[in-house]
Amino acid sequence: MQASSQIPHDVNYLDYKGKYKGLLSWILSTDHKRIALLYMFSMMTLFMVGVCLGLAMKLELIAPGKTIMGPQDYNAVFTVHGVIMIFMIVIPGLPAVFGNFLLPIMIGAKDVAFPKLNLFSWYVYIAGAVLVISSVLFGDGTPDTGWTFYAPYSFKTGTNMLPAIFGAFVLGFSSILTGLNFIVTIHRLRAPGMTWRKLPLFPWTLYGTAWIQLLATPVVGITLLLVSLERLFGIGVFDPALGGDPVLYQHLFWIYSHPAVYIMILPAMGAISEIIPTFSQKHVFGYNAIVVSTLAIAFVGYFVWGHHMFTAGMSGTAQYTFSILTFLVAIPSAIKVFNWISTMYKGSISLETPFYWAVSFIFVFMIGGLSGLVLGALATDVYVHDTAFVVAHFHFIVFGGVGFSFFAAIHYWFPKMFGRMYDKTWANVGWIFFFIGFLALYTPMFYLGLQGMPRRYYDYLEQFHSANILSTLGSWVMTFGLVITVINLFRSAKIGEIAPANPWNGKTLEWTVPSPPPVENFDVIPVYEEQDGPYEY
Amino acid sequence: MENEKHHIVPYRTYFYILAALLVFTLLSIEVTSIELGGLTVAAALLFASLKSFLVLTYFMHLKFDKPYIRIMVVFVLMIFLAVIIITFFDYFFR
Amino acid sequence: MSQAIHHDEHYDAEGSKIGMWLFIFTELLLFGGLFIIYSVYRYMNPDAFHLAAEELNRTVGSINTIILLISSMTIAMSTSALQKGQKGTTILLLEITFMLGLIFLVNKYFEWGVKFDHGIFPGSQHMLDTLSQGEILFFGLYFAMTGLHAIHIIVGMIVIGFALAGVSKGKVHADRSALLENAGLYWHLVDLIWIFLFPLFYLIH
Amino acid sequence: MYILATTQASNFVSGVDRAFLIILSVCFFFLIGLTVTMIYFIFRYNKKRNPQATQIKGSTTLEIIWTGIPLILVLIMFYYGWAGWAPMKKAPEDSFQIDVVARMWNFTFQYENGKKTDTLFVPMNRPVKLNLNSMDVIHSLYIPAFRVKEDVVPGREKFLWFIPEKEGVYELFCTEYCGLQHSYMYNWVKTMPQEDFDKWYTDTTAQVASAKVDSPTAAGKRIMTNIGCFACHTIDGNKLVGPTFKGLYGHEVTVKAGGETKTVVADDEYIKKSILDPNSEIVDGFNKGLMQSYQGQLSDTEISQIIEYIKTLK
Ligand code: HEA
Ligand code: HEA
Ligand code: HEC
Ligand code: CUA
Ligand SMILES: [Cu+2]
Repeated sequence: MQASSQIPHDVNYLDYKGKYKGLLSWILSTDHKRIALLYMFSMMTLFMVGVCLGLAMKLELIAPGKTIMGPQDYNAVFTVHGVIMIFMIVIPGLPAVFGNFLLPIMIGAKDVAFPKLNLFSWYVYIAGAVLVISSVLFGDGTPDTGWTFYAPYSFKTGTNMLPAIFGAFVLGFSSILTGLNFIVTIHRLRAPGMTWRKLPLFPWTLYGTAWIQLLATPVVGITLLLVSLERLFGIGVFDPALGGDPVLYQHLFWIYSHPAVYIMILPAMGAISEIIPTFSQKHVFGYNAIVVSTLAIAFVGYFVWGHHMFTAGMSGTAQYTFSILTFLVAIPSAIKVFNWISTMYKGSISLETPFYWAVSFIFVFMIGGLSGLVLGALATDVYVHDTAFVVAHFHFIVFGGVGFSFFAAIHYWFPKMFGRMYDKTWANVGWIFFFIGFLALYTPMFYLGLQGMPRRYYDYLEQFHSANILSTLGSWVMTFGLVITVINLFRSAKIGEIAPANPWNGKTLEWTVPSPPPVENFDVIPVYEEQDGPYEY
Repeated sequence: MENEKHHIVPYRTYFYILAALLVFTLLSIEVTSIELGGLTVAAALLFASLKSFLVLTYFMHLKFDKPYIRIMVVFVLMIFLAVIIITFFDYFFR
Repeated sequence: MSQAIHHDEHYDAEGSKIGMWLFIFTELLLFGGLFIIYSVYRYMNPDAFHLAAEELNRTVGSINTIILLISSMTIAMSTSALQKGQKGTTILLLEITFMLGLIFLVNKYFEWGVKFDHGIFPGSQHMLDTLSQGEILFFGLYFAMTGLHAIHIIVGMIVIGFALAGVSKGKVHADRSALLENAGLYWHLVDLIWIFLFPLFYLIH
Repeated sequence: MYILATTQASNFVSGVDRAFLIILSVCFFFLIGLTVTMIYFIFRYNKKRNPQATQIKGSTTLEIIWTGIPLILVLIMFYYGWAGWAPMKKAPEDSFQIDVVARMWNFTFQYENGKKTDTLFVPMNRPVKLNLNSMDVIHSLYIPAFRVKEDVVPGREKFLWFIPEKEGVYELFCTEYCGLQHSYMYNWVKTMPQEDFDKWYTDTTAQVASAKVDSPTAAGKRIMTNIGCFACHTIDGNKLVGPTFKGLYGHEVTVKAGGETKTVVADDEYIKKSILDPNSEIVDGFNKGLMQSYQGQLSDTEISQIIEYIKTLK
C-alpha cells in the first residue's frame, strides 16, 4: 500500500509514465486531469461535426428553395446538430472538461472522490455518442424530429429514432455519474480549513449544476425510454390514438430540458466569476450574493419548464404561473451580471484574451437573457414562439453564453493545462472575428423572428431573404475566427512559450501548483487559515 | 480517521419495524376495500407514506446518520412534490 | 495502476454512502417521472383505471409486498450482524434476502404470464379491440412500471451477490462495511418504490 | 413584418405590441446602460490608469437595490404580457365558427355551410373562432398579422379566435415542426368586408375557392388541392412522400398487405380504398402510417370526382 509514494512529485501529469504506454495510458487513466483532456478531445471532434452541420444549414438558408440539400436532409441536419450540440457538447461540456480538470485542484484534493467512476462516465459518454452517430450511419434514415423528439411525430416517422433516443438516454446517464462524483468530491474532499464560504465560485456553480444533473436527468431518461417502448410495443403513453396525451410528453421533456439549460450556463457563469476578479486583480464583488444566486437559479430553474409550452394547450392557470416563475428566475442572473460589472469597478484591469472573451460573454449573455424576457411574457411569446426569434435567443445564450465562456476558460487555464502560453496576437485576432461573426450570424434571426419566420423551415418566403443572407455571411466570418482560435491553441500546446505557475496572479489554489500540475496535484494538502480565501488580493 | 463507530441497531428494532410495516399493509388493504370514493386514494397514499417514512428512518438509517443526509432527502422529496403539483396546475384547470 | 491503489487507501465510508444516496435520488426521480404520468392519466381517466385495476390480482400483489418487506428487514439486519462481527449470520441473512428477491420475481413471472394468456400485453390486438383507451393506458403503465421495478430487483440481487462474495471472502467486514450498507440502501429503495406501486396498481379500485 | 403598420390586422395587435414595446425598451435600457458602464470601467480602471486595485468585497445595500428594481420591472413585464394574452383565452359566444383540419402537410378550412378551402377566408370586424383538429401529429397555426398562434394537437379540442380588422391577404404558417414538408405548410388568410364575404360564402362556383390558386379546373383537382393531397403526391411523375398519380389509373401496382406482396390493378375500387383505408395496402417502397384515412372527410361524390381527375393523368 505504499504505492502513492512511488509517484514522483516532480513529474507532471502529461509526462507521467504509469503502467500503460501511449493511448492506453490515456484511456485507462483514472487521473482527473487526463480524463478532462479525454473529454476535451472527444468533444472537440463532435463539435466540429456539429459546426459543419450548422454551416450547412446556414448555406441552405442563404436563398429560398433548394440550395445544397433537400428538405429531408435539412430536417435530419438540424436534428443531429441539435442533439450533438445540446447532449454532447454544452450539457457535459464545462463540467466534464474544466470541472474535471480543476475541481480537485481548486478545492485542494488529489483527485475526485471516485476516480474509477469518473473514467467510467467517459466511457458511457462515448457509448452514448457512438449510439447517436450510428443512427446517422445505419438504418432507415437519419432521425428527423428535432432535438426535442416531440410525440407523436417521434414515433410516426420512419427514420432511425431508436438509437438516437437511446443514445441521448445513455448520455444523460454519463452526466448523472459526473454530477454524483462532483457532489461527493465537494462534500468530502475540500482542503482542511476550506469552509463552504471559502469555496471558490467555479466549484460552487459545479455543485449547483451537479444537483440539477442528478435530479432532472432521470426524468428525461424515463421519458425517452417510454418513447422507445412506444415505438417498439405501442404501449400508448403518449399516443393520442391510444388515449395518451402528447402534451404530457412535452411536460416531461421540459422538466428536464429546462433545468438542463441551467446545467449549461451555471458552470459558464462560474468560469466567468473566476476570470473577472483575476484580471481585475480584485476581490470578487458580492461573493455571498453570487453563491446565493447560483443556488437560486438551480432551484427556481426547476419549476419554469412550462414556458416552452405556452401555445401547446396548457390551462391558463398553468400558463401564467409558469410565466411569472420564468420572470423570477431571471433575477438571480441579473444579480450575477451586476456583480461581475461591479467587480471591475476600481480594479486594475489587464486586457488579456480571456478577459476579452469574458466581457464579450457578458455582452452576449445579456442579449440572450434579455431576449429570454420577451419569451417569458405570455403575449409576446405567443407571437414569437417557434420562430427564428427563439433560435436567436438560444444561440445567443447557449452558444454565446457557454461557447464564449468555454473559450474564455480555455485561454485562462491553458497555461495551467498544457504548461505553455498561447500566442496572444492570434488569440485576439481569433476573438475579434468570432465576436463580429457571431453578432452578424444571430442578430438577423431576432429580426426574422419578429417578422414571423417560423423555425425549422427549410424554405422560406421571399420577404425573409435579405436577413438570411447577412446571417449566412456572419457564419463564415465566425467560422474563420473559430479556425484561427483552434489552430492557435493546438499549435501553442506544442510550441508555445513555457508558462510560469501563475501567469495571471490568480489567487485560487490551482495557481499554487506547477504548470502543468503534477500527477497528484499537491505534495502536501494545503490548509486554509482564517485569513486565507480564494479572492484575497 | 473518518470511520466513526457506527450505531449498531439491534435486531429487535428491525423486527418491530417490520411488524409495523405489515400492519400498515394490512390496514391499507382493508381500507381500500371499503368504498370511500376519492378518499380511497388518499388513504392508500397515506399508508404508503407512513410505510416509506419507517423504511427511510430505520431501515435506511436516516435516524442514525448525520442530519445533512436527512435534509437532502427531504429536499429531494419536496422538489418532486412541487413538480407534481405544478404539473397539475395544467391538468387540474384545463 | 498506482493511482487506483492510492485511492483505495483513502477508504471513505461516508463518501460512498453519500454517493449511494445521490444515486438513490436519481432513481427516485426516474420512477418519479412514471408516477407523474400515472397520476395525470389516472386523473384523466378515473373510471377506466378503476375498471382495469380490478383485473389485477390483489393476493399476488399483497404476497409480493410482504416478501419485499421481509427481505428489507433481513438485509437491514445483516448490517447489524456484520457490525457485531457475526459473519455467519450476515451471510445467512443475505442469502435469505436474495432468495426472497427470487421468489418475488417468480411470482411476478406468473402474474405477467396470466396477463399474457388473457391477451393483455403491450401492443396486443386483443387490448385494442376490447379495452377502452384508459384501460390500455393503465396496462401500458402497469407493464412499464412493474417491469422497470423488476429490473431493479434483478440489479439489486446482483449487488447483493457482490456483497455476499465480499463478506465471505472477508473483504467486507465490520470496519469496511460500505459495500454491504450500500447494497442495503439500494434494496430498500427497491422496496420503497414497491410500497407505492402496490397501492397504486392493486389497491385503489 | 411586425413593425409594418399593414400587418396590424386584428384586435390583439395593440395588447401584444404594447407588451413588446415595454419589454423591449426595458431590455434596451439595461443592455445599453450596462454595456456602456462596462466599457467605461475597462478604460477607466485599466492597469495603466489604475495600477493598484481598491479591494471592495461587496455591498448589501447595492445587492438589495439591484434585486429589488429588476424584480419590480419583471413584474411589470409579466403584467403586460398577461394583459395582452388574457383575451385570447376566451372566444365570444357569437363567433363565426370555422373548423380547421391540419394534417401533414396542409390545413383545410371547413365552413358551416360545407364549403372547404385551403385558404382561410374570414369576414372583417366580427369574431372568428377556429376549431383546431389534427389528423396525425402536432401542427401549429400561426397568423403573424393577427398575433395569434396555437398548436393543433391530435386528440385535443382546441380553438383560436380573433377579430380581423384590416382588409388584405396575410400569411398563415405551420410553426410546429411536423416532418418533411413542414416549411411548405403555409397558406394565406384573406380578410374581406362582410358583404364581400357573404357573396363569397354563398357562391357555389369554384373560382374563388382559393386566393392564390384560382385557375378554373376540374372539381376533382380543386378538392384535392383544398384537402392537401398534393403535399404528398404529384401529378408529374415525381415521387414525394407518396407515389405519383401520373399514369396510376388502370396500371398495375405492387402493394404489401399484411406481410404479403401482391399486384393489383388501380381501378376505381382500389383508389377509393386507398383514400378511405390507406394503411391496409401499402404501395411497395413507401412507408405505412403516413397517409391518414379520409373517412368522413370526403363524400362519395367527391371521391368519384377525384377518381375522374386521376383518370386524366395519363
Ligand atoms: C444556456 C441556456 C439557456 C439559458 C441560461 C436560458 C435562459 C433563459 N431563457 Fe431560454 N432557452 C434556451 C436556453 C437557455 N435559456 C433554449 C436552448 C431554448 C429553446 C429550446 C428549443 O425550443 O429548442 C430556450 C427557450 C426559451 C423559452 C421558450 C421559447 C419558446 O419556445 O417559445 C423561454 C420562454 O420563456 C426562455 C426564457 C428564458 C429566460 C427568461 C431565461 C433567463 O434565465 C435569462 C436571465 C438573464 C437575463 C435577464 C440577462 C442578464 C440580466 C441583466 C442584463 C439585468 C437586467 C435584467 C432585468 C431587468 C430582469 N427560453
Ligand atoms: C451549443 C449549442 C449550439 C451551437 C454551438 C450551435 C452552433 C450553430 N448553430 Fe445551432 N442549434 C442548436 C444549438 C447550437 N447551435 C440547437 C439546440 C438547435 C435547435 C435544433 C432543433 O430545432 O431541434 C439549433 C438550430 C440551429 C438552426 C435552426 C434550424 C432551424 O430552425 O431551421 C440554425 C440555422 O442556421 C443553426 C445554426 C448554427 C450555426 C451556423 C452554428 C455554428 O456553425 C456556429 C459555430 C460554433 C462555434 C464557432 C463555436 C462555439 C463554441 C462552443 C459551444 C464551445 C465548445 C465546447 C467544447 C469543445 C467543449 N442552429
Ligand atoms: C401525409 C402524406 C399523404 C397525403 C396528405 C395523402 N397521401 Fe395518398 N399516399 C401517401 C403515401 C405515403 C402512400 C403510399 C403508401 C400507402 O399505400 O398507404 C399513399 C398512397 C395513395 C394512393 C395509392 C397510390 C398508388 O400508387 O397505388 C392513392 C390513390 C392516394 N394515396 C390518394 C390520396 C388522395 C386522394 C389524397 C388526398 C385526399 C392523399 N392520397 C393524401 C401519403 C399521402
Ligand atoms: Cu404542420 Cu409544421
Ligand atoms: Cu426554458
